[in-house]
Amino acid sequence: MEEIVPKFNYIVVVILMMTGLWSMLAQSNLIKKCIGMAIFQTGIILFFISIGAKNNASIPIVAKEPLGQVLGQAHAPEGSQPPAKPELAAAKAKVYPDPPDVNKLTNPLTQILMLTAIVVGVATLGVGLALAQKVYQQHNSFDEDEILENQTK
Amino acid sequence: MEEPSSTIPLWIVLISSMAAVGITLCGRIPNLRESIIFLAAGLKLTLLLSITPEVLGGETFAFTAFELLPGVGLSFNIDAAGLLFALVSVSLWIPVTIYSIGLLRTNDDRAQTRFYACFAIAISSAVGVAFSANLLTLFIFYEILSLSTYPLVTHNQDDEAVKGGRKYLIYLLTTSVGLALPAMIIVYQQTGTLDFTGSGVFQETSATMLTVLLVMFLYGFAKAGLMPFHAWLPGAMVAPAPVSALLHAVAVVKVGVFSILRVLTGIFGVDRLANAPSLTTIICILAGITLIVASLIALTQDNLKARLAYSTVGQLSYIILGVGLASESGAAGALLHIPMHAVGKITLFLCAGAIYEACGAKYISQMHGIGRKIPLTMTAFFVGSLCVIGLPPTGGFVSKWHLLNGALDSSQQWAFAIFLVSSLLNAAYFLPIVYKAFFAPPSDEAKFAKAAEPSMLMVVPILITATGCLLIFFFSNTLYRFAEQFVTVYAQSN
Amino acid sequence: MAELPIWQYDTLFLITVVLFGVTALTMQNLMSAAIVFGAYSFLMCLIWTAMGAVDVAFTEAAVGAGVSTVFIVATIYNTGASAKPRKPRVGFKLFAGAVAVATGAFLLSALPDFPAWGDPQSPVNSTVAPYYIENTIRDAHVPNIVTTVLADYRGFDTLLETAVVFIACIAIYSILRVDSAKSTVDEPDIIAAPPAYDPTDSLIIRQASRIMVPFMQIFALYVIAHGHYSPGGGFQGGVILGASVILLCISFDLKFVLRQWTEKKIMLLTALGVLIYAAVGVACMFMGGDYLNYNALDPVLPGDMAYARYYGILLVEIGVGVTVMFSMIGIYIILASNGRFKRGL
Amino acid sequence: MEYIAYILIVVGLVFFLGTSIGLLRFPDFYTRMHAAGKGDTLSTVLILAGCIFAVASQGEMSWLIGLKILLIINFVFIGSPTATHAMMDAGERAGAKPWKKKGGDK
Amino acid sequence: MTEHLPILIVLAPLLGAVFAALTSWFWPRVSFPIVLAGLAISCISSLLLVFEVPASGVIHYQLGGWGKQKEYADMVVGIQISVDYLNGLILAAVTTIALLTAIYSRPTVERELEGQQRYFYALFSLLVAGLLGITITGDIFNLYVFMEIAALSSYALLAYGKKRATMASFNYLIMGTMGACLYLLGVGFVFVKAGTLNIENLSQIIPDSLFSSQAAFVGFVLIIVGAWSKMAFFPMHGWLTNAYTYAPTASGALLAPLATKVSVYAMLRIMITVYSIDYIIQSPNIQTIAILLSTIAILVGSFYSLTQTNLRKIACFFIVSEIGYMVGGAWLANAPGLKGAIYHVVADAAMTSAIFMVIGCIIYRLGQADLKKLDGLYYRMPVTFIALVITMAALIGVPPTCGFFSKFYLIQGAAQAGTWHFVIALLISSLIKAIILFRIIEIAYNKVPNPAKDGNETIPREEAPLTMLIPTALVALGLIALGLATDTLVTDFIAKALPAGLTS
Repeated sequence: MEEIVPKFNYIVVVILMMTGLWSMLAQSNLIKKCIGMAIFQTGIILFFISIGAKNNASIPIVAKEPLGQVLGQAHAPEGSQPPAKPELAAAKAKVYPDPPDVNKLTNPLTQILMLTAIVVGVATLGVGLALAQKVYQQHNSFDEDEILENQTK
Repeated sequence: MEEPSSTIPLWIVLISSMAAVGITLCGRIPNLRESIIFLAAGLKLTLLLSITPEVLGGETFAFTAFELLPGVGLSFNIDAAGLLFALVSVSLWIPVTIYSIGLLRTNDDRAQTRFYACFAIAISSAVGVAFSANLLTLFIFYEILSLSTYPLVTHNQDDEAVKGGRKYLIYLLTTSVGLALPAMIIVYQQTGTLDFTGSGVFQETSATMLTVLLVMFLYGFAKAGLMPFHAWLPGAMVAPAPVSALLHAVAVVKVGVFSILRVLTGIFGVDRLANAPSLTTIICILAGITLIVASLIALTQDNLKARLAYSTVGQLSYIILGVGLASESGAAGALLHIPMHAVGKITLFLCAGAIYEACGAKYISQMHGIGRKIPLTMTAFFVGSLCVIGLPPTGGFVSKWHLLNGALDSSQQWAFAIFLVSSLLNAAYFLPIVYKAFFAPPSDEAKFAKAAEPSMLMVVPILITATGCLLIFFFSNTLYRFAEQFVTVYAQSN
Repeated sequence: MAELPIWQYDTLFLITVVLFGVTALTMQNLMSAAIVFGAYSFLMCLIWTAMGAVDVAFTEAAVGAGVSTVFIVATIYNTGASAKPRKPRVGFKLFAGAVAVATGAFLLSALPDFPAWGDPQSPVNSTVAPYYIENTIRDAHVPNIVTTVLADYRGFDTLLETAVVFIACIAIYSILRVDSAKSTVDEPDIIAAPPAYDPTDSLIIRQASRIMVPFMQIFALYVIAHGHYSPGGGFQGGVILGASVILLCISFDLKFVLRQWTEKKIMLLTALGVLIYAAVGVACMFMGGDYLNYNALDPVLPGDMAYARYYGILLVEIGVGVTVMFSMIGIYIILASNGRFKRGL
Repeated sequence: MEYIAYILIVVGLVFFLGTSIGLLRFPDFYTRMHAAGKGDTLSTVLILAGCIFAVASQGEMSWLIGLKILLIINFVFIGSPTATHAMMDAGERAGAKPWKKKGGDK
Repeated sequence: MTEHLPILIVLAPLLGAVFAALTSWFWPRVSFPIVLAGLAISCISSLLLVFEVPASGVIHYQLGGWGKQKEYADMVVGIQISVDYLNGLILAAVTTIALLTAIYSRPTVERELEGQQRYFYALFSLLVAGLLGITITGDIFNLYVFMEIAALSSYALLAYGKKRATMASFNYLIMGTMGACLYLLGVGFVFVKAGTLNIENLSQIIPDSLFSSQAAFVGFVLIIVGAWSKMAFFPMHGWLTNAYTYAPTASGALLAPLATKVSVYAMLRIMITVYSIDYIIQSPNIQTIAILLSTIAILVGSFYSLTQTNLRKIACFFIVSEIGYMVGGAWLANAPGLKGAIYHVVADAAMTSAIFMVIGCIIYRLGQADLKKLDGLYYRMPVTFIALVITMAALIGVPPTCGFFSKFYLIQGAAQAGTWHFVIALLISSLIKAIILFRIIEIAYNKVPNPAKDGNETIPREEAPLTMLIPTALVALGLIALGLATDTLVTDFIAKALPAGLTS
């Protein structure tokens, strides 16, 4: 139990993914296959999000509003070359004395990855549905076995 | 290679390939096409002869085109044995060409251009095998030869030809890819080199591994027709006469034998063979069995070309057996037997073709009394059979003499016995044909009524080769100098 | 914003979500399966919000629960099939189940090796991530770290992601689009697949959507523009914009929308968004920076170097928004009209 | 302020409970949709209103949040009844028979 | 501009596709040249890079300028793409073949996809971009995105085909998505323990600390299995044959050579660079399983190819067996085996491309590619026939074609590792291919069509148009050229691509 409870999320993730995997393999209905695919993907996303989560941390948005302080900054003169890194860092340090506390904000990286993964997922789902629809136009069925029969005969 | 690298070998090999290109280009104009062949052949021959003295003087021409694998390149090296083999194949190329011109033009065969082109490629790959300085190069040319001769075998393109061709390719490719290639790779993996050296390449390879490799090589080069991988030879005789002459007398089978000879002397090394009786006995047993069995089968054949084919199978084993004896004169005899048998057997095949052309007789039982109709051909046939049997005054006598010596030197009387027995068998399956041809009453008059010598283009080459059989007997010393040059390795090994 | 204690409350959600997933997969009627799947996605959003991943939740709410459900429904609407398996094929299902279980067991074998849920010191949270958290503000003046990482640090991923949406759109187009003129596939009569309800003649719904659509679109623009400071950005905004048009398609008629948004316009704009994004990167390249290095744009953009990144991010977000919006519309229209761009759901 | 918020939210929850019960217990399609449509909308609106008061006391930006929530209320107020209407209409076309006392529930 | 070459490789096809998609609406005629230009640019830049690598070592390119951060333990916070010996070679191969295929495919597309070819070349170019991205990227998540780009466009490209293509493409979508998901999950498992996604960082972190970690192991297995199902490795090979057989010629000619090979590369990258070879040697079980599976794959592919008469299906089964070659060679985990595997990735890309191009030419002229209906092919289309023979010879492994040398290295590696069943499988497969070659020759060369029984001049020569014929001939000759260039390739590139411990 000490092993299970703090890692409950992983177990759920595995269950979800395996449900999706099973459905992708075993379901004979194309739409069901697609839904299973989506569930598999959401499982993976949940996995990533939960490894990025932190106890007692807030959403990854820096509370402090930088705009007000920086508007007074001199705009870069026209055509000025980008200053070298060190002085830039110095300038930054002047504007923002204290970086936010890492442990108080959840991990943004995993969220980015999963944003990408979600969009990729919906793209794949769309293409899958389109293919399924075309298959239906040809064989007038979503059922794999029936379609195979149609093809062989 | 510390010898001065010269590009002569490359040119010698490439000439006939270029000829092939030329042939295909001007296929429309037959005369130009065939004159190209003769030009190439002559050029090649002169080049070979021009380097002969140096080679006999003990110097070798080495040339490496480029590296194929680390440490192994596409490299040539001309030594006595290679040169001899090259000389034989090129010099026989000319009469065969004349003959085939006669044959193909008389019955106006189709796809002559392809025929000549493949012929040229086959010759150049045979020469490539002769000059190979390492196993990889040899293997490459070996495969090219197999592929380039396939169109020749299936030249007629009827079902029979296709069947024969299928047998031909399956046997050759299966064995070479299935046995020779892995054997070669194992050698490379064990020793890191594939070059032919007089002393062999193996340092610390286990005896069993050596035995396995030996067997793989012996059967891998199935062109040598070692039983039970001989069946392609009778199968491939559906080809037109000049092709079977080339295949069964010169290029293909001799390439197989030559490869085995190279592997045994170059990869295994003569001293290893001499000191490892187990290996030599394996070779001798396999070769001996093939020798006897093939001769016996030949006795039972009624189809002339089939009989010739089986006799070839037997004769090839002479050579392998000779090398297997691992004695100086045995090797000399083996090497000498290549040209001797080549000349004799090519005569016989050309005759067979001529006979068929003259009076449509395929089977020996039909050939009673045709000698009176086509005396020249049958005389040539007689001479050729003498040469193959090994009776003076023909070249075959010389080589067999050396082989017998070799058997005695390595004190293997049973090999001696085998040689004698099989020679008797040869006599038994050749001489009756001649006898019946001249003295038996014709089998059916009507058929032979209008039988006459075929066109001069076919008779002349036959006569050339027949006289060749006699000449090499009288000039055998010249040939023996090649053998001497070749067997020096034995001399320094023992 | 309040602190989010993690697993005590989420356990319940997690169990429920599994139940929803299984239900969606075992339902016979495809339409209801699709709806349950939508509900499943919404629960997912809740869980992710609770885990502090608001942007992901936002996207999932818009994409997973919204658009993809609509896609599934549109497909089913055009085909009107139910998942009645003709052969039970039990053996194969058991085999697949065995495979799945084995895989699951294999996955769980790594369980002891995982960090505890929500451990701030786990390698994931302590290796690269701190850099983003500590330097976003300095590098780009953007408080929403997710936006910065999305469009700047890992901007290339986002470019490709936009490309993926674009590809999906043109892929579906080339799979399904048929010119009714020279169509080889005979048009499956949508009447036969009975629309339980044709909304186009209901005044109420038309008026309601008339009122709602502008709000939705303003909100979407706000999401895109304000993505630097609050959850949201190009994707979410784009999807909502797309959804608003899809709502019009449903409540009015496909023709009504197609009068405004012709096939040509939609497909062109889809490509245009990707082009905007890529062009920003190329501009960076020509101004002497690496690809997508917005610092190089400093001379032409107001503000200091960091503001160059700030505006660069804004530009690419706009590109993303355009592509996503029109891809969603395009995909929906193609799916709903059986690839004919004429009539449909 | 907080108290108003709490009261509103609790009332909303009560309505929610009613909605769920109605959804389960009512005899036929129309009555169920009726419960869902009305109760759901009202309870959501109430809860959101409660949220406005809850955030009202937080910082200077709270009016902005309140405004956003008002927008949401607006959406719910328009959207939810419309959806209910659409469903009922569809049900009617699909031929769902309304419940009669003698007919017993279908 | 030369410092931007790495990104140009990917960007040129991507932008080309976008512009093609734009122009296809108001100026369709230019969309193909645009795509062609994009491919040409990426081809040129990849070739330039390949020859730059030996001079300047590994070339890194930081996207967005986000490179290593000193104060964060040299972690790369951005995405970086890099070109080294391993992928430089494959980049060159992929771009070249893609360019040739694009030129080649024009007539077939115009004939087969009458009226529906609006986005074909956009998708074509996007697919190439995805494959190149997989090859060039230095970030395992970015690799996933590229994988999906390639996958999505290939689904569409395959679905262009006739009736059965759609279902085949759908199955491919399910299998491919499963593979991609497994890969992504594996990335997650690695990410949990390593905390970074950059291959360069991972290659330091994993050997240092994670050799004993179970999570890392599971991640490794997942990634490998994902790559396997993408490359149609033995148990997951079902989708490939139908998908490629019923696809339009152009799609087949592009996908068959490149898609599988690139996922083989992904596997190699994970095996060699991210996890080191020692890791594989330390986990012998999976190694044995992998080699066993590849043996089965080779046998299965070869034997099934015997049962088919449709040339494209035969070629598809060849792919299955060739995949077995590569995976097996890679998992031998010794120098010759890996050399063979990497060399074979290039060689097999060329071989498969050649055979599919040849089949495309045949289909273009004869309308079908049924083995039994090829009578007198030699007399109708001699060049095509000779190209076919050369290709088959390469597949068999006849020297001096490239197939011979890859087989040479693979067998050598297997002999060194003592896995003789792999050797035997290799030999059997090449023999089976030889048999098929004989069948082709006998039918296409020896069955003289009737009008030609007397002299072959009467048979009409009807080769495919030159735009198809020339690329085909080029690739076929390239097979021999590759074979002759083996030594250079191996010593100058492949040997250096191997991890330091193995350069024996």
